[in-house]
Amino acid sequence: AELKFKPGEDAKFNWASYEEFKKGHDLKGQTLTIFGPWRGEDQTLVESVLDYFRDATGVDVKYSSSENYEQQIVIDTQAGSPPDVAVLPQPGLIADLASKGYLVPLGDETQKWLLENYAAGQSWVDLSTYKGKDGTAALYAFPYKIDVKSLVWYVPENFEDAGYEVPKTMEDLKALTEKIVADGGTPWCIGLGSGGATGWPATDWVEDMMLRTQPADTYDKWVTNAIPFSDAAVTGAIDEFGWFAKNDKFVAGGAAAVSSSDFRDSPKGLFSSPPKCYLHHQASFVPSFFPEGTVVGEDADFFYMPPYASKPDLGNPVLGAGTLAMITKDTPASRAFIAFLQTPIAHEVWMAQSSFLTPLKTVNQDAYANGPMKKQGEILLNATTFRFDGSDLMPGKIGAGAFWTGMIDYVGGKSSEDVAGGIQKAWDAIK
Amino acid sequence: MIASSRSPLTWVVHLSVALLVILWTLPTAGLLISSLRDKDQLAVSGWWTSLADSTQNLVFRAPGPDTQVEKDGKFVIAGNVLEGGAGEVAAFGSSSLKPGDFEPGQTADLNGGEKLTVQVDGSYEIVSDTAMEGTRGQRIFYQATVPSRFTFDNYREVFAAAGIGASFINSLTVAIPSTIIPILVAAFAAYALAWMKFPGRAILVAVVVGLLVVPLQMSLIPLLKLYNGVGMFLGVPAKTYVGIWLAHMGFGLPLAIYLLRNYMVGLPREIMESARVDGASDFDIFVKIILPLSFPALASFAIFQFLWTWNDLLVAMVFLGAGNEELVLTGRLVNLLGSRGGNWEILTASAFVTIIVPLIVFFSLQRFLVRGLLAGSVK
Amino acid sequence: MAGLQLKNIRKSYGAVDVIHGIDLDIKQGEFIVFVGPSGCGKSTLLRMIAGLEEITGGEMYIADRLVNDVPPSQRGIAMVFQSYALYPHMTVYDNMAFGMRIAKEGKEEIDRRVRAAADILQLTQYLDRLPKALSGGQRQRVAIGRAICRDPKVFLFDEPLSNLDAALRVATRIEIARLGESMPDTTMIYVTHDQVEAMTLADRIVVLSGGHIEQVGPPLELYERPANLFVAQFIGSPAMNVIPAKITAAGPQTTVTLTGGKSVTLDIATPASDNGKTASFGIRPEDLQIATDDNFLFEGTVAIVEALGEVTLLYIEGLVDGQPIIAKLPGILDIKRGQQVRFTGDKTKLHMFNAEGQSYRA
Amino acid sequence: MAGLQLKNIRKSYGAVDVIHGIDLDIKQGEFIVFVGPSGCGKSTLLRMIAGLEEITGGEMYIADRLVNDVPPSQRGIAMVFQSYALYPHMTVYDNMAFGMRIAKEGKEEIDRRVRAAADILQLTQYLDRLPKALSGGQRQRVAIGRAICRDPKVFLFDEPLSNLDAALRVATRIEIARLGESMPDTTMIYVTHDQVEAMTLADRIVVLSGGHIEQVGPPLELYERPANLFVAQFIGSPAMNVIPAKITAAGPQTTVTLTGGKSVTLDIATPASDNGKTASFGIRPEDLQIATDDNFLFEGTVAIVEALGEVTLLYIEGLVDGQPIIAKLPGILDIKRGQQVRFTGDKTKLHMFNAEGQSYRA
Amino acid sequence: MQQLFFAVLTMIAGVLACALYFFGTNFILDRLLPSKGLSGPQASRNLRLTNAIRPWLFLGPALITLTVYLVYPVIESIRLSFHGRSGIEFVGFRNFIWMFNDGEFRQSIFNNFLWLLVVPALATFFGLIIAALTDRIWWGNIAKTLIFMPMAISFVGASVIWKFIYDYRPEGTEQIGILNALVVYFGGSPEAWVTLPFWNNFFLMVILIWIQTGFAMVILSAALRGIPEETVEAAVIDGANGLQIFFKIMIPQIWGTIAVVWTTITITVLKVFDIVLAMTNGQWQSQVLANLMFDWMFRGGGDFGRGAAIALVIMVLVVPIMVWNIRNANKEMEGH
Ligand SMILES: Nc1ncnc2c1ncn2[C@@H]1O[C@H](COP(=O)(O)OP(=O)(O)OP(=O)(O)O)[C@@H](O)[C@H]1O
Ligand SMILES: Nc1ncnc2c1ncn2[C@@H]1O[C@H](COP(=O)(O)OP(=O)(O)OP(=O)(O)O)[C@@H](O)[C@H]1O
Ligand SMILES: [Mg+2]
Ligand SMILES: [Mg+2]
Repeated sequence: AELKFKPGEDAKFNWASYEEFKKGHDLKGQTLTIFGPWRGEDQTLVESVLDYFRDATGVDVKYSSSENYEQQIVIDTQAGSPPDVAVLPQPGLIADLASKGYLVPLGDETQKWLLENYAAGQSWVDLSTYKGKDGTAALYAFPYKIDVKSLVWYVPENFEDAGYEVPKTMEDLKALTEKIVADGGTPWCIGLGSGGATGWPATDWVEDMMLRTQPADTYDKWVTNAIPFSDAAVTGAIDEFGWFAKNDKFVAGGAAAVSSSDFRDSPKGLFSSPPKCYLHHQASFVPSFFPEGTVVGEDADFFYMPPYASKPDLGNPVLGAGTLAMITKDTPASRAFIAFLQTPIAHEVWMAQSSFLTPLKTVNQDAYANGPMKKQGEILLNATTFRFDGSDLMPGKIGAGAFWTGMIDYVGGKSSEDVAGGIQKAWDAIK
Repeated sequence: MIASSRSPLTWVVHLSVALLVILWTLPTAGLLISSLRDKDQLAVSGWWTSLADSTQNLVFRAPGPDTQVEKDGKFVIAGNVLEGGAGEVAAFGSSSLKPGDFEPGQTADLNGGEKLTVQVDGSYEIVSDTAMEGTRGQRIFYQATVPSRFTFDNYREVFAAAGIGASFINSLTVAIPSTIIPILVAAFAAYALAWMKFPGRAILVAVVVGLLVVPLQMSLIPLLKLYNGVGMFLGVPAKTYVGIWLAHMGFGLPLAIYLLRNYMVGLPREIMESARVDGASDFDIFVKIILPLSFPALASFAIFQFLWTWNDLLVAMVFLGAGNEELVLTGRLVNLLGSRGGNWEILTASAFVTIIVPLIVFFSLQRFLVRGLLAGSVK
Repeated sequence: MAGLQLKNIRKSYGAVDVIHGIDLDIKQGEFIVFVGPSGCGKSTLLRMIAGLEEITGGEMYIADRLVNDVPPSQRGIAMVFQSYALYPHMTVYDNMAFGMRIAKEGKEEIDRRVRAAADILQLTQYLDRLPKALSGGQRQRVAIGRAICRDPKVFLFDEPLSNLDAALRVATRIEIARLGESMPDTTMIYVTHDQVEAMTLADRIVVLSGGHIEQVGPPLELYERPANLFVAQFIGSPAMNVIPAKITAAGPQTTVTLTGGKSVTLDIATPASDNGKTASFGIRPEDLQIATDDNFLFEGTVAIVEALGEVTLLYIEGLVDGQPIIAKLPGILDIKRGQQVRFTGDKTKLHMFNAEGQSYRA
Repeated sequence: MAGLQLKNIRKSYGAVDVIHGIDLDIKQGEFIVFVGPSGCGKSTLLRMIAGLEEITGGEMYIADRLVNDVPPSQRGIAMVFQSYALYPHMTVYDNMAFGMRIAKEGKEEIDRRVRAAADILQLTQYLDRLPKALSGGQRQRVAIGRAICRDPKVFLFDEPLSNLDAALRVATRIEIARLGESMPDTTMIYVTHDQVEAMTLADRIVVLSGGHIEQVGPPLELYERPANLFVAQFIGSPAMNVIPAKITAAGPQTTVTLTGGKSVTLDIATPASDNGKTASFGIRPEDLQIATDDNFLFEGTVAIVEALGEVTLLYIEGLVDGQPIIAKLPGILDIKRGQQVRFTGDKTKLHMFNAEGQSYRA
Repeated sequence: MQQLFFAVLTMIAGVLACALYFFGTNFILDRLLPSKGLSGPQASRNLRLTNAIRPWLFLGPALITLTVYLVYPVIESIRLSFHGRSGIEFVGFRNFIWMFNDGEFRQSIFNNFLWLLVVPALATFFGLIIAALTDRIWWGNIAKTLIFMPMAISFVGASVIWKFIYDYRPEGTEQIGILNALVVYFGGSPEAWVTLPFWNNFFLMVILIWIQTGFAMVILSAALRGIPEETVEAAVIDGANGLQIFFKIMIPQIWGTIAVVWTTITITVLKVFDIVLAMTNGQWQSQVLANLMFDWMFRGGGDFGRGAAIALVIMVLVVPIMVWNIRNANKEMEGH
């Protein structure tokens, strides 16, 4: 296929890394099957990256995705016909695959590379290290393509019209929330609906609140259930979320609308006339659900979900998510692919086209497609604490089940204690 | 039939059928209309509102200052908020706080000192004494009565998707044999279960009914394992069309045998005996008598099985794979929705794209659903 | 010889015996009719001959070949079913050609035979129609034509006319009679419970009852000399009148006393041992005449008069309990309900049965 | 008066006229039989009386009330269908009680009437059975019982016996005749194409053909003085023999020349204007006798002999093209196929029809 | 183009192979054990043999396929249900003990019974009504086609349709879900229908009823047409009105077909999970067994033991239907 950017042409790309990789890998005639979560536009983008791999190695790469990729990967690995490389966004699922012995360790080389080349390298290594079948931990996954979740979206012109300022602290944010209400507006659009996955946007809120009210290691204990879900630290964070979401005046449509509005529709409230809301908490991918023609940075913008001024020791924590690549079949081609992901070009090609963040320090930050992207990249690089989405780290039954359901119940009126207790019970049941 | 057919009762019948039909088609009608709407409209207003003129609160972004022209010493940006579409502006405003403060024809003062006027027909003028600066154009909020507007964009997008043609053929390659082969196999089995004498017949019938309930998901892993084993043993890929045909056949057989057997049991025995006297073997009887006479049952099962295989995604993904070459139509369309499954407008359009073939099948097979095939055979 | 021999043929469904051992010898070319009341096993017997039911016991020979285990298609038979059993999806032509096509006959041969059969049955103009476009009588003719085409050694009919209306029934009956004559080498076996059909068609009638043969013989023999009460009442319509009687003088001539009290002397011999025993006295409705003198057999009140134009049926009550005596008198009579009438009968046409129902005449 | 008046009743299905304007006056308590060939509109007419078909034109009165738009259940009628139309899922009792239950009759009243009807029809012991456990005759009796329970003013029967076998048909016919007598105030309308039923049951027969009435009258009148060729051939079985003839001498006595060449003089008056015209000469099979002298009507070859015991049917060919002349002679005759026979006939029983088929006698 | 060619070729090959099997085996059987032309005991022995073998030739492919694709997985499920999450370690009845103590399972059982009570009944009921009514009107066929249409819509499409119907927007804003729009139009306040515990079950059932009514209608309409017209007319003369005729005369006569439709829909209900998955994923107390099983099987790597245990419960629920069908089959076969 035609390469998206001609090698050597645009100076913002690190072509040297590409040429070097090309020299080291000649795997003509081999095939590589990759199974990943990217579909639609994302699929076109990932293919454009894969073209460089094809071009460099001569490997026949087959990328596929599926709506039910979660079940598909379970079925495929269990039945003994996994793809060569799997890319998944859920560490919980990866842990499960690793523990069943379906993944191939990436080796110390890679671990060292991550430590050296990724910003906050250790946290990435920790994220990618799982227990294998024999119980020994090893690096099984390679983080690639990161989303920042601690973002609050707004329409600058609406702020201008009403004379609001971007808050710098959580206290400011709460004050702004109340001020908007006092002005007769509605501050927030929150939508938890996502079909079968309804509830997940709330988990991001809770995680962000956890990082802003508790130290990072409490967060880590929480996601591993070293402290119970019903711990006061957790219910506190939940109630912080509740402060925003359970107040009829604070949310467009009232609290009842929260769990039933679709997360894809709720940002549209920012843009309506008159605006249904002024603020929306969502990850970096959300612009795909903005009305057509919305220019991020101008028509809409975001700010970092601010920390509490009252808790300065917690610094600027950042919540993120991302996809991790794993070798499910140990072939030269799949090894080469992991090596390819270590080249800056594998990141830059995607960065230059669309929403793609990377903690890789060696990439040229100018390669980001636009200003807001670069700004997000900076949030990522400036994070004092980076934590991966907690619900993705929890076992699937919790992080993609009880936690979701619990948050729905919480928004529906249950107390945080009841909800957290229930989730903890579910967790106990799967131990 | 009944002498009182003129009575008001027939009106009750007409009305209640009409009511039921409306109830049943209304959801689909909504989908059809939605699929013809603009994607941003989809999530903000009900589909029924698009049928009539509607009053909407809209935002228009005027072009940036780079388009201003100097006229009579004033800098002017002019245009039409309705962008050539029909409609009438009822009110307008310049601030998100007060989107409808001004009547058409009035003039609003903007923050930068410019003056904004919007006319009923949508034409606007931003006039400034000094040259305007910045990169972004002014937002004009307006309330307009716009007539219904439809677009084929959603369909265009679906049809333009890469590989959609190949997926279409893939789907057919999966669905047609997956419909025909089980019918053949099930018809033979149903005939044996209905008309041939052998021990254990009743038990087998019951087992078939019992197997109707086996959840498909249970079978996926054991079967894929088996496929991989067989594939390895024979040195062929595990995921092939033959594999998915057999899988669809396996999952469809219980219903096929149940329906067909129930039908065949009701065929007149004399016809088969007559054929036997005429020298026909079981095979002849089956092919020349039973099959043609079972058309209604075969056709109804064919419709059901075709619908199921055509609309299936899970089985195709597992037994055929999700790669570009072997992706079926449903898979392709679902992938169009993007990683996070937004784009309802594509869903709406693709729902109607996928429905076309099943409806053709339904219509072409419907004529076999007629009753009275046995007319004239006995008495 | 292409006849049929049935030797002690039996049939049971599970524990239920339906046919109790039938011995029958049918000559080639004979037209045999099975009659008997509903459920007596006629169809079952016919279907055993056709090979559609397994034979539980005994031996069956067709053209001297043991056929117990031979499949239907190889027995050289053709069968016409009570319900026609046409192939509804095939044209008349294809219906008739089906058997030959299965047998892989040549195209021309098939065409020749179908057209010949269609000709005989006047079906030529309907050859391209589907069965549903035919009237009942035409359908039955197609069923017969299909059988003819097989050119069978033995032709089996199971109540072929019972679904037709009266007029068609007569017409088709005549056609079948003609058919029997036009194929002198073909054995015909015909099941019916209509005794008119039996009488008009049969060379020999086999009267069945409860899985047994009651009597075998040419129609008129059965009519004139029924072997027992069952046959006597089954053959002839309306049925023979039977009056309980007592033998008052046995011997070469017998005198009996009827329930009514009258005594009759008949030219029928009875063994002396039966003297004083009960017996049944029988006389056919058509053998009764109105007595003009005192020499009458019995007397009764007319309950119903049915004037059919050519004949009149009188139902006389008050003689035998529950059941009227029926008289069939020619022409149109001027007799009214409630009238008293006296009857006499042709002495040579009287019947006598012993207590077991066996005829004294046979 | 609870009779029926039909005034110019018409029926069309779309463009097809099925009933062309029927005028009929039926007295209360009469037993009327509609006969006619298949498709002539008997059922349609009956169903219009029942209210199951809309009346396209004309007026219908039941008990002097215009009923054109009265629903079936309020016309005071009951109907027995050809196919019984029993409710297969209900017991005999429930079948009979259904109508009364719908009408919300009291439990005891229902029970009384069902048991009374069952009694009349000897169904008492079957009351708890489902229809499928009954024989054909019993089913038909249930259908009749169901009608009786409705205690109708008008009783409608649509070929109630045509699905029964011969023996049952006779027995049930007699039962219906009894029924008619036991309900003298109830009008009976009975459809059949079996002329024996028509003859035996009817007070008056209505002969229909192609949606018209051909003749109305008591059975024997139709038999003896058919108004036209159609009625002549329809009433009587086998049908009247009709021989084309030519009137050679018209007048109070008429001489005709038969196709065979023979001339006959009949006691029938013909207008002089018809002299020389073609006509049809008719004689019933049962009115033919074998001529012992030279004074015969015609002569022919015996094609088929059907000996029924009581009578013998001779099919004589060679006289009229295509169709045999049938003679019905009493008793058993010693006549063989191929034999030449001569026939004569009772002069008083001869019929003559003009070129349009109208009888000269009427 | 090439793919099209390949597709057509494989299709023909597949169908031919299947036809060839039936033809070939029968041909070979007749060749190996000829009965034509032969006579005497040899022929009859051959005949008996072929008659004993032939049913199995006819049944063969079906039996093999059923065994491989359904029976074998069932056995595997039974094995798995006694094993741990990855199907390796034996755990005895622990999965079942867990299951019956699990609140969600009990919730699912309860919901499933609701579904089993409501969906087959209503789908059959509407199917019946529509089948009966459309027979009387000239545009009946059009009506039937429209009502059948939901069956042809892919599940993805169906779930969008119903999301649009149940969509909830806060009070005061414009409703884009037609249900809430109607409620608001008549002065009520909008509800988030699928989130109302207990009642949401019924809103989900409506979807399945909407789909399955077409199935019931097609099959019942054929059965209704088979009712002898005379019994209806007899009832008219007996004075029954339309409703009485329908309920007392027509329905009892097609009871057998109603039972078949009911059975099929009941089994569909037992297996239904995609509606629940797409609309609520079992949240707001709307979980059903099939979705619960799916959840345990695949969510987050899957627990095959528990998934299989739940699957077994689903299969056990069908046993009464099986028994009923055995009885029916036996009854029918008495006539054959
Ligand atoms: N499959 C069967 N199982 C048990 N009994 C049977 C079976 N088939 C027939 N019978 C019984 O065998 C007897 C004879 O039946 P068959 O059909 O031969 O009677 P038929 O003389 O032909 O009567 P019809 O005149 O009514 O046709 C009947 O009593 C019937 O109940
Ligand atoms: N629904 C209909 N549409 C058109 N023609 C019809 C319809 N029903 C009956 N006919 C025609 O009306 C005529 C009279 O039919 P009808 O059933 O009354 O005949 P019938 O005298 O009862 O005949 P049979 O003795 O066969 O019962 C027939 O020619 C028939 O084809
Ligand atoms: Mg029989
Ligand atoms: Mg009729």
